[in-house]
Amino acid sequence: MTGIWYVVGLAFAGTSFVFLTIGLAWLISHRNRGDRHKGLPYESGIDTFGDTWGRAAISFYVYALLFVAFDVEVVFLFLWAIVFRDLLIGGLVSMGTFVVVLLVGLAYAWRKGVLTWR
Amino acid sequence: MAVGDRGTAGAGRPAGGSASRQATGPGATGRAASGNAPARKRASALTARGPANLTAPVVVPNTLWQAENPLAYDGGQPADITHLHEFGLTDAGRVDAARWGALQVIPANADYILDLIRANSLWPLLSGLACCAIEMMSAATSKNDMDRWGMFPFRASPRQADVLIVAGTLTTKMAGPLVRLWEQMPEPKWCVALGDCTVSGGRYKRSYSAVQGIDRVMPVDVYIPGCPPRPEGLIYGMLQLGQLVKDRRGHWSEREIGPTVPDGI
Amino acid sequence: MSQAFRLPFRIWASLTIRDRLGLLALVMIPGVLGGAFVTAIGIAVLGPSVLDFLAANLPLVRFFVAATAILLLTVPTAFVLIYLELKVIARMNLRVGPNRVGPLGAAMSVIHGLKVLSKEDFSPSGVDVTVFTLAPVVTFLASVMTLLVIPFAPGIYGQDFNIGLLYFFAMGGLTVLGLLMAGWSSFNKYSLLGGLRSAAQIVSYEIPLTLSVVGVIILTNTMSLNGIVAAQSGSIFDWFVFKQPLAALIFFIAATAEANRTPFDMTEADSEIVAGFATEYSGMRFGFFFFAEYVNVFIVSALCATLFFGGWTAPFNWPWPATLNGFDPYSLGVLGWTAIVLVLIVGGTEVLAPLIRLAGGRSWDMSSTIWMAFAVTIVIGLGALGALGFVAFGWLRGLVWFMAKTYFFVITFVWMRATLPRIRVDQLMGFAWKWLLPASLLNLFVTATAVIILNR
Amino acid sequence: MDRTLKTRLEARLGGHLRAPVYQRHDETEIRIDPGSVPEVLQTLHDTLDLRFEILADLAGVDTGEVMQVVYHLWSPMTTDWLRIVVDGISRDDPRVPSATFLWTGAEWLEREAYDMFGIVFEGNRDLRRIFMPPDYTSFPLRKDFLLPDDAARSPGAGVRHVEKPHVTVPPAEPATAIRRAPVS
Amino acid sequence: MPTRPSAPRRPNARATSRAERPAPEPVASADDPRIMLDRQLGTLYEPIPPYPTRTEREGEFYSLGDGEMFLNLGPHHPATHGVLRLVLKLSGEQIVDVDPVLGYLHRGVEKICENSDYYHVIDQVDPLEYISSLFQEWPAVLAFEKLMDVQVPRRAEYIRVLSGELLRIASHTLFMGFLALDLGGLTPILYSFIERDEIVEMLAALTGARMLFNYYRIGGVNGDLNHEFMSRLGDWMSRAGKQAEANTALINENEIFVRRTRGAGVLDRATALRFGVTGGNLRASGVPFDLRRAHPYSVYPELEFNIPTRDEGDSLARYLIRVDEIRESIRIIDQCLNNMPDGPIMAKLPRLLRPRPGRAWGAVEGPRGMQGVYAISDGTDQPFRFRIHDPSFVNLQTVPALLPGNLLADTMATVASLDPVMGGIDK
Repeated sequence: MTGIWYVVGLAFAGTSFVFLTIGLAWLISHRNRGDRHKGLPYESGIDTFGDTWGRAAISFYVYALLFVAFDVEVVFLFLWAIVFRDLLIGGLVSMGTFVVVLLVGLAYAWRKGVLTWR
Repeated sequence: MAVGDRGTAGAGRPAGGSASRQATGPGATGRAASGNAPARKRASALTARGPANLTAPVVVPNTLWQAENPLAYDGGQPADITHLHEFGLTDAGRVDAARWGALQVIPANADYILDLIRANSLWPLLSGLACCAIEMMSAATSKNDMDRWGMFPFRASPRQADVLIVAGTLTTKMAGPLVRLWEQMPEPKWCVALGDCTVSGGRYKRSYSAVQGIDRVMPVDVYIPGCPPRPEGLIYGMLQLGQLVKDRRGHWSEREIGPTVPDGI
Repeated sequence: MSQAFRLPFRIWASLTIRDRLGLLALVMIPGVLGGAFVTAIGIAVLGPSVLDFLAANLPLVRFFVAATAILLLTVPTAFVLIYLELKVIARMNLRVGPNRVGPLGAAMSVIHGLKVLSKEDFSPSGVDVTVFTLAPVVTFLASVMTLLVIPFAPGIYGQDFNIGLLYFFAMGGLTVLGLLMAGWSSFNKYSLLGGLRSAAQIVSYEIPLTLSVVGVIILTNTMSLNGIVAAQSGSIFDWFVFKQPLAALIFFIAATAEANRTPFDMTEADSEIVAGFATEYSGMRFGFFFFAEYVNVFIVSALCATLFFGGWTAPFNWPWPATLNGFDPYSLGVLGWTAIVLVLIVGGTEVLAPLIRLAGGRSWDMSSTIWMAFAVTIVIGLGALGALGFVAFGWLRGLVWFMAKTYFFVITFVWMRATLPRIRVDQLMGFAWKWLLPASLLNLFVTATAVIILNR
Repeated sequence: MDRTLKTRLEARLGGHLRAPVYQRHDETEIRIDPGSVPEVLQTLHDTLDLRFEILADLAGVDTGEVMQVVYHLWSPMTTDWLRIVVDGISRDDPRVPSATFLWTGAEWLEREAYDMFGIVFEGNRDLRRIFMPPDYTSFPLRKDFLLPDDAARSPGAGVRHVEKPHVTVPPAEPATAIRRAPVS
Repeated sequence: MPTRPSAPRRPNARATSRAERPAPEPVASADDPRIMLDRQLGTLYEPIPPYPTRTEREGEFYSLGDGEMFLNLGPHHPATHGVLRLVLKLSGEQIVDVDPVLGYLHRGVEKICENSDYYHVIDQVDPLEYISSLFQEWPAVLAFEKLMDVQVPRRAEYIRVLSGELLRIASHTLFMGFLALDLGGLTPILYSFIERDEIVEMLAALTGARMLFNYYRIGGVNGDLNHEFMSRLGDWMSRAGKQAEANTALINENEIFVRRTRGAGVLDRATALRFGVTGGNLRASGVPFDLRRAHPYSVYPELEFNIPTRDEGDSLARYLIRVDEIRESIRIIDQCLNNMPDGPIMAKLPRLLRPRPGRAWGAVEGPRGMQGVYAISDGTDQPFRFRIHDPSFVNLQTVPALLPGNLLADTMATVASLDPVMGGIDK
């Protein structure tokens, strides 16, 4: 399995490319001149109130949970699809059951109003 | 330079009737009282004011932005310096020695080339204050298209903008946020004063809440008079700004902090 | 920076320009000489063994070439796309668009990019600097590394994994990580909202995106993109857009959301959250977000073309027999080609110059006439060479068709951006979970049933 | 001008009028005391033959001696504008009952009147400065708030609020010291 | 913003020469301590503004619930028209409460008008309604004419109506563009600006100015119709209707646009009346209140046009009302051109106007609603009190009632559909 080494190598090359460019920009770009206002976070020119790194709303996390469930399913589906020619009707039935179970979960979440953005 | 439809139309009509009227009015005593030094006094509106309270002067604290770094801009100046070009005469704040850090040979030459590039890609900050903002948008739209010179992508965030086009009257309440926006733009940055109100106070010369020319709170590179200037005027001013950038190629350390007007304007 | 760290800078700044140059020369001249000497010795000693080593494992060499090409090609691609977007949107807005810098303003995007390169790269005080700096790297990598598996033409691809499609989605999924890092580390509420939005959106659209291609996998039995393209070779009706129309539609929509393009550009919705996750970014770190966006557009278009529109396969067989009937372009060798080119250029100039003089009359003096003839000759010669190569080399043919299909989709993205408003975030989510997901599952099982019934 | 409106008004709220109903052009003007504002407004709004549903404007006026609050109302039952002048509010402690119980839209108008004149509307639950900064302590539209003749040459021009100190009215010549509006 | 420790006072720049000036200490880099944000002093972690709440409503707004946060939109924000500042209290993306903060464009126009003579006032009120400034001059001249009993010639009235309706079309066209822009559409704003530029250029041929015309006069108008104006107007009128249809078709048929605006920011009839909303926003809620019919003030009784009304009261209705009003305005312009009378354009007036003491209220129907002016004269050449009533000031005040419960993205759809102009709001 040499493919992983290709990936790692390309990742390394890309990272170094980005950092080299940023370094070049650091060489030829301006240094800062200004005062404390420059470091303040931009919020339409007004001081920000409250902790930005506070707690975010729950609705974002619910989608993450749904994503985990269905992405795992997708991984199974990929492998199943490759060998689908070998296991024709049986594969369809078994995968159908698997997906239907997940869809019941989705329908439950839908019914519970999880899919309505809050 | 770019002359608007009626030039400085309606800029504060000096004295005339109002002066004579106020002379008859309490201005007589007002002039007598105007000399004494302002003493800060917080008088709530809800408390009943007797005549004794009324005689005491009510001085409003300066709610404008004040620079932490006195050498940066004119913030927190004593009142005798009212314009930044007076501040620019003093070479305080001119020196830019910290700009290049280690490499002072290479970037000085790099600037010589890069300023050609900067002059051709001036991204304005999408900030409209008042009337002139409409003309600013009109300058970016189909009829007269600023995009031709690469001035188009109006960035909404000051972190990615090059030019701050102050379009419209700057009031004392807005001055703080605007100066903070100017502060938050990364170097190199330029400021264009669009319209009479931002150049000199214009028709609000006599107002109690308008800043009399934005060069009292931030450096200005190009002034565009007119009330409001036509979009062509704005485009001409931006081209003059590009020329100004080219003229200063490689001389960033001498960049004047105060307002600077290119030659030929 | 501490004083001790700043001290050498102070000393350096106190020198005059001449002293600095002298100092630099004092350091550099021996360095250069010594380096050259060592290099010469090294080549003399290690040269043969190095060559043997390279010859021994060609895939390594091939990979290095591919990686370099990919990395170096992303930037021009982004520039071309940016210029395309500037100009096409301007035309759709009844504007002219950039036309001052370069011919038809073609250099505008390059100028913008260089300007961003030369801006001050400022990191605000509140941010988490490490994450703040790593975020654009991750985003850029996520888009660049997917280029590794895209078959541009027969024989022209970075690597051919047997799990290429899975690799593509895995790498593409990294984008959300980068955007989330950017939004979280910026210490800005707009950025935070933008990052969270991008997380929820990309995560939601990942599902229909991946589910829509399962039908294609069932039909081809492979996840290697080359295999998928090969399965579509033949006539235009072998393209999967005709066998899987629903999948193609779902994939296009979900891909638009994956690339954060209008009408799904919730992450940098400038009328709601000022610049989204990139609000606090300036200078080159912002520039890499900029690049990554457009490289993403290119990649998504390329994958649309690859999966559903036959990749580099020609839509129809060449109408006339396209053979050089036995002429092998390699037989001439370098010298032969050079000779031919020189003869053609000189001859073409000689032939064209009098014609241009006749056509132009007095207005052409001799030198400009000759230059004009030379230029025209070059253009004609390049065209002829291109045609020759198109006929002779399969990879060139494939590249041309692939790029044509890809840029068709790029133009489509730009068109959508100029036309459509932005949809609301709850509508976005509802669309993903209530419509696209069931539709993709339906498509999947219909395909499976069809495969069983037709039994092929 | 609508004569019948005059009779209707006098019939409905005769007790509250502190001056005869005054009509000019297409305007009908009544003058009331601050105390009777809620009652009058309620009557005008609810009575079937008046039905002044739309609050056109709410303005403060500083006549130099007293403060006024002026309402302009529109009704489908008449062709006139109705102007209600709430007269005789003391300049030292101006207080008027709020109209927000009837028109929610009066809230900001009253905030503006408070910001410009310092008139306190009792019952307005959001009586803040609306235009000037929160720490501003003066009331620009009062008659003893003088504009400098040239702001550029006045002390502290531009960068801080341009103001002259408040002054008292010398009791000697009240007629000329502050121009008196042609009221009463 | 909270006051910061003031900078050290440098010696007077004029008094001392450059030689004895202290050498400047430039800031070196972003991590310079002078730029570093000291978390103790900064207001960064303060959940609410540092000063004590002044009113009941403010205290109720500046109290954070669980998982809620404040978000500033504006004064510098691409989607708040001008310098409006909306402080949103968000939980996630859902708006809990809104507190609009005004005054970032307060220019003290009323005070300046009270210190300038009657001719100058007309110029001073121009920049308030800076998208359609003629409608800010109109009530002023109406009130002044009432003050000094001037009879305006009919030709002048017709010219006023003609130019006013032209400007109303320009304003409504811009409104469509801005609404589409705030919803994320790039193109409609440019088409709107094409139309607006044509109208404004033709008005510039008439009045001499492109934006702040100073065209109406007490007792008439400044200049008579000229050839360039008429020719431009003819060219434009020949395809105005078609062009308007084309521009609106770009948005009307757009599914995304309709889905985003339908049901967003519903303003029912009772609420609208209680808030004193006027103009198209009120007519979109089902109240046919249009001063051109409700309180006729110019030659409008002689012209025939309809008052379009809708019952939904949401952003889409407010948008469609503007579309219909454009058609009506084109009808009015057509009638004006047909029966434009001949005669003088100005009444005879003295150079120095000293109306006898009195009070007058003039109101016209602007593109955004009722533009009113309350003027008090005391016999001098300057108005004793000059009160400007702006419709967008009243319309904007419905935002705290419309927004809560909606998403952040609905803020733009609602605020833009109310069509505020900050110049008029902040005076």
